[in-house]
Amino acid sequence: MFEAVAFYLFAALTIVMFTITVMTSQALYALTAMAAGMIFISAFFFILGADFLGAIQIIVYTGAVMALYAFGMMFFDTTRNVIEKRNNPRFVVILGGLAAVLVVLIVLAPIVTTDLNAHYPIDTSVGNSQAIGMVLFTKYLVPFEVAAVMLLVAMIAGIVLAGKKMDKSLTLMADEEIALMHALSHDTTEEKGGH
Amino acid sequence: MQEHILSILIFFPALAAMLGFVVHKDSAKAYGITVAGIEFFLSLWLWHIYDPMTSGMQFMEMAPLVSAFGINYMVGIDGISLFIIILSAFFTLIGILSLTETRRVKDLILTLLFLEMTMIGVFSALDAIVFYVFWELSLVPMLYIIGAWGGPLRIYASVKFFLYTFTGSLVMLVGMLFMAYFYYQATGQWSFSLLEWYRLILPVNYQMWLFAAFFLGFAIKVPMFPFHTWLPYAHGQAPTIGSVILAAILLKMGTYAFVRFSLPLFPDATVAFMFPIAILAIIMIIYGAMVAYAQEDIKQVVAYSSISHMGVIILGTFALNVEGISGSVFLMIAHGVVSGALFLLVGVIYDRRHTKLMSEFGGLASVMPRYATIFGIMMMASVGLPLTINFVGEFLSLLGFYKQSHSYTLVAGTAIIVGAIYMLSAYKKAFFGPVTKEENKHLKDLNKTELYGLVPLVVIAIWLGVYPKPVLEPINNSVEAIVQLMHDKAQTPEAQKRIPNLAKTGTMNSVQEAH
Amino acid sequence: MEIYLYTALFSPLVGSLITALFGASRKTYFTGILASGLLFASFVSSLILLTYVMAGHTVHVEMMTWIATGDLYIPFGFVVDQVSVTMMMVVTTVSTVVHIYSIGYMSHDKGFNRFFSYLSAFVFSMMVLVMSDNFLGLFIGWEGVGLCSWLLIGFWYHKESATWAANEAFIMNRIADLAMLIGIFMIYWNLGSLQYDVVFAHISSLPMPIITWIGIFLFIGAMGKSAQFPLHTWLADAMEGPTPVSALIHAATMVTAGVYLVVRANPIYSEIPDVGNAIASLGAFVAMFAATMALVNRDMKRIIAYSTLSQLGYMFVAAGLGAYWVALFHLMAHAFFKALLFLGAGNVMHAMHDELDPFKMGGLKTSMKWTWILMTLASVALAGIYPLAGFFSKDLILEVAFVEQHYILYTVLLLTAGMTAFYSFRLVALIFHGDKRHLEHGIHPHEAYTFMLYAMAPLAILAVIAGMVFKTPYYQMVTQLLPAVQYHIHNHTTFWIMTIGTQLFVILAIAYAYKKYAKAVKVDKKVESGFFYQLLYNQYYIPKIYDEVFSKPYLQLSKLAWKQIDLRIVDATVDGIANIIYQTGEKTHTMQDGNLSSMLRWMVIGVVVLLVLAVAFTAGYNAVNLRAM
Amino acid sequence: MELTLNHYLVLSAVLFAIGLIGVMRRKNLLMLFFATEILLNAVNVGMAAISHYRGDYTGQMFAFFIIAIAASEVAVGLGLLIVWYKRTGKIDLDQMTSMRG
Repeated sequence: MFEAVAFYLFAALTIVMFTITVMTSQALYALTAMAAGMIFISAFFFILGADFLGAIQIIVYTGAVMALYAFGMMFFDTTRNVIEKRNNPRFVVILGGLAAVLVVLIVLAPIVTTDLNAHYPIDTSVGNSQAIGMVLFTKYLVPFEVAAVMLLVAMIAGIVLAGKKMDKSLTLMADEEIALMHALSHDTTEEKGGH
Repeated sequence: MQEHILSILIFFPALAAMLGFVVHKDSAKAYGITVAGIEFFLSLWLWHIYDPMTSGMQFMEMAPLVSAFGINYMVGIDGISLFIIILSAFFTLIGILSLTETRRVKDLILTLLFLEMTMIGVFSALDAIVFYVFWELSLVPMLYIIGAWGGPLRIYASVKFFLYTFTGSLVMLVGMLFMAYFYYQATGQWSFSLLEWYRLILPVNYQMWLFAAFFLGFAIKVPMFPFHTWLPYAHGQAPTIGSVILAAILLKMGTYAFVRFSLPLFPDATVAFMFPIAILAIIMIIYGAMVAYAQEDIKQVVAYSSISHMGVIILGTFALNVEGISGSVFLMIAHGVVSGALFLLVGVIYDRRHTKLMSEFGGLASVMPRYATIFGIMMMASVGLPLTINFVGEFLSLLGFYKQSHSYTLVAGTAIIVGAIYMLSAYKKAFFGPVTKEENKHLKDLNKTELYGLVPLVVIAIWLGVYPKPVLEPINNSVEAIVQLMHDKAQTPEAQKRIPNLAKTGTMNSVQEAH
Repeated sequence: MEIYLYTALFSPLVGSLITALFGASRKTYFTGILASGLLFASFVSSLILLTYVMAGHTVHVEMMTWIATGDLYIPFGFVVDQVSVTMMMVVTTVSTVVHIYSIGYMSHDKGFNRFFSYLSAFVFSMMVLVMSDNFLGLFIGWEGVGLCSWLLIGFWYHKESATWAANEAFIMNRIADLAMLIGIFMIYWNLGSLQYDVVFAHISSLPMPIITWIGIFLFIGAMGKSAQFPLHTWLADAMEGPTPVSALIHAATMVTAGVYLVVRANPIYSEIPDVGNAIASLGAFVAMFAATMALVNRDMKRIIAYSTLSQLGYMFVAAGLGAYWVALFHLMAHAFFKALLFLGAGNVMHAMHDELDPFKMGGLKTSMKWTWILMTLASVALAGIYPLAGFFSKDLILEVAFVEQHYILYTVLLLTAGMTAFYSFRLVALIFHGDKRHLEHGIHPHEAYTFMLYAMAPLAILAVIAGMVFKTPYYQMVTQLLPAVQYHIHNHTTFWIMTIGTQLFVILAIAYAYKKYAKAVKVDKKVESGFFYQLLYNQYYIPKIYDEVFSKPYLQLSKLAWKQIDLRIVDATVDGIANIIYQTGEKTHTMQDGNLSSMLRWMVIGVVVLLVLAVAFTAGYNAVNLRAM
Repeated sequence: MELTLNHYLVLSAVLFAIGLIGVMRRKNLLMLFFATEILLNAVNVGMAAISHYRGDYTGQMFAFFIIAIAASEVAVGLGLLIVWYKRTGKIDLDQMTSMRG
């Protein structure tokens, strides 16, 4: 009973938050609403007994990802309303709705009913985090390592892309130099844009 | 060496072509002639060591390629493929010998050598995948020859040639994969070996589908009506050497594949499809001849005449008895020799006048008597005069099909009438009458290079017309094996009735003692 | 004896090949003499073989295997028996004469060497035709003579009419050859062999319809070569060739090949008398039909050609009625006098500078005395006046028709005999008697070379004596192979009335021709513009009808097949399919507008489509499975 | 009222649809990234639910890896976004048409 109440509550909240994320024209609202939605999602994980996943969700999404977005937004002018050209909004909604209806149709009428056997059955004797650890570092060790490398690569890539000219430190540069550098970079962009 | 003769035959030209990249372009022709000459003598040696009394495969070689799926490099020849291989080597040699092209000769010769590899590969492959690989590879050099040395419409023609035939062969590939899958289902083992497929008796409805898939690939290559329209463009735009190889060898791949694949693998489907295909063949014969009659360009006349003759070959193949199939295999060789020669001859006049329109000629017989004589002999061979090479094939093909249907043969027999009509009228337009055009008055007769190419063809056309036995005998023995195999595999009563049983002799031939 | 057989057969081939080597080089009499000499060798060998055969032997050799596959076995086999030796004699005699004659006739022609090459090749083909011991060997010769006929009719290839006639002859013969091939196929699949001896020994074991069809198909083949209606038009057009060719090919030898085939296949035709009657009726019809066309024609060679056609009709009447030896006998006699007639016409043509219209000649007997005598002799023989060859052979056919009680045929043939006499002497009268009309055209005729006249002499002698001298020995020899039936009218009164009646009728016709044409030629405008005259003069409009009904529509249809069907339908469909694919790309490439947003939309549309498919397929799968349960 | 797997799957589908609408609707690249995050999360819910109801850790494992991938994607994506913004001063999708076919 408690679970059901929690489910419906969080479901409603998540849906509302995500709808705001999708619909609002204020970038900050969107960011905030999504952060909230992420946290509400983690609630489902807790309800489902995937405690570790819930924690990860909060840490990674609301912690890391949202922070990244927040930093990223600093580059852009986020105070203004985001002006977007819309063509055929009804079409978009219909298409999205259609996709949802179809997916629902598939899940509500589970057509192939053969039971799947559990590959890695849930061991109730130990806690969720421990069990996750057991599986992750045995069966999924290689993917785990690959994911780690991938994160490393992503990190380096993010740094390199966002922070070119790392050899130059603005704090150590004279103001003229900075102005010159900006002017130069601006010129190149002009040229690029001209193509 | 003897046990690897086929691999040597297949890969020697290709290796030589690769080495040929370092040859200086002035000596490229000499190099090409040497390589093609060695290859031709090797093929003659192959004939020499071939045992004509054995009906099965000889000089078999096998090396595993993908053993998990039973794909092996497997080659071998019998009487049916032997002569087409010799013909391939021969025409490559003749083609290079009589080459008059001046643009990028070295590239052309190397391309021809690659083409030679693919042709010999197709005719000696005994593994479906190897066959398919060579089959598709043969498109590439031809595409290059048409596209690089062709006439004004060469890009259109070469792309059409490539895409059209490629589409067909993809369907054929699907058929081959299905066939292998059925083999897997039946035996629990993967195999693409043709000889193992021969042993498999498929259910009739499977045979129908597989036959149709293979048919599409082969029919486009032949080309059968209504899949023939790439041919006139390809011939019209190809340089002389391209047309010669295309008509003499590449078209034969289709008919050869019918004999090698469709007939022994799907005997019941073959019988079921016999009459529809015979109708197509008859359309090819008559329609091809009519369209040839309407042409204004002499090369197109020869091109459409190929369609007409290929109709007779198809008809003979689907006669499903020894006479018809032997005849059709013999006609493949005959048509190769004759149409190759005719294309060479058209090339001769094109080199001199840079036009192929018959209205531009007229009265050539008095200006170029030797040319007119050789053209006349080849024309008569094409018309199927007795004692020329074509007659033996045409006669046997029609004779064979007469056993299956009297009325169809009567209609198909009009080939000898309509064939005479377009050939004679074309000859009349180009060679007879007064010399009207000033440019034609001082044309040079055949020179030595051209004679080197043409005289051997004339000799073969008459020699095999008078004495076909050395070729016909090995063909006959191999064909008998195929027909017997088909009879043994036949399941439907219709097929059992249509395909003769050679094992019990003397049923029909009550007058055997006369021999 | 085999050596003589091979000599007889191959010396013309050797002659042809050697002269062919000189084909493109300058004219040299050496080629003509060599070819003639080799033919003479062939003639001598044939003569030796004839004596051998007359002694009651036959020669049968198998040179080598030609085609052997499956159950089919065809050798190059040759047989010299009573029938083929007769033909060999005819062929070698006439062709030797024609060869020698041609040395003179063609002496001014550029293609002299080429001509002898073709002519000898023809003789070789003809020898293969008559000597072969199987149907396919016969077919080789059959096609070979067709080829040589094509080459020789179109010998003057710069003339449009000559090449056209050559092609017409070849193609028309091919139509008949198809029927012949079908006949051969039927024989093979029913009897398993094509050897004459095997086929004839077993033919009677076949069911009646099959024998009938074999007979019909073979006869259609014979119709083409022997120019029987409706495949007759090529023969008159074939006169475009040099005259010696007309003499050899289109009078004496090739055109009689059809008769030879029927005679050779007599065991088949004996089984099917109904077909025989049809052949005889067609023969009688053609005899009459051709003779009527000859009555009014104004082309010397064409008149003789129609006369040939008419005589071929006679032969078919005999062959159709089962009198095979009579047919062969008339074939032989006809070959002699008709070749003579043609060679005479050649002399006239030479003198007249290739003029062919006899109405522009006249009075030539003074300047061309010997030619006049020879041609008159040939015409008398053709008309069938006693004691020349025609009387013994042609009147015999009339008797056959009478004895076999085919009175209609008899009447037709009798009338035709009258017409034959009339047109033959109309020609002789117009050419050799009356005013010298040719002087108006500035032509001064001269007699042919003496050696040409000497060359013609053997034919003249044969035309005179062939009937009288040869009939009995010939009959004794040939009936060892052919059915020996003596056609005698037992009632003596009837016999004499008939013989004398026929002779009188013919003589009257000759007299009428002389009366009408020997003095002055009066052109009767009213008759000439009449329907019948025009009908006959235009050869019953048949060439025109063929042109309109077959040639032109075929060309039109061919053009249609190419331009409309091939380019507009078949090729257009292929290009259409390619175009659809190309256009689809062309149209949909706007989808790739580089706008991520629209790409995302497309992606979602794709997802939706896939989902729909998933639902639909699973639903369908379940529906099937549920029904199965 | 007992919760079943279907409840979660329906929720997942609904969230996914919201994400899809966002993906299609947004022209601002940053907002588009938000929408993709929603998509990934929607799937994660489904994964976790299946994992729970089937009694199998595989689902959770996948959700776990999805989170990892999402994190990397944000890092790289934002980096690219910043570079782009530096060059052009805009992050509007309609302007990014250099991949026009």
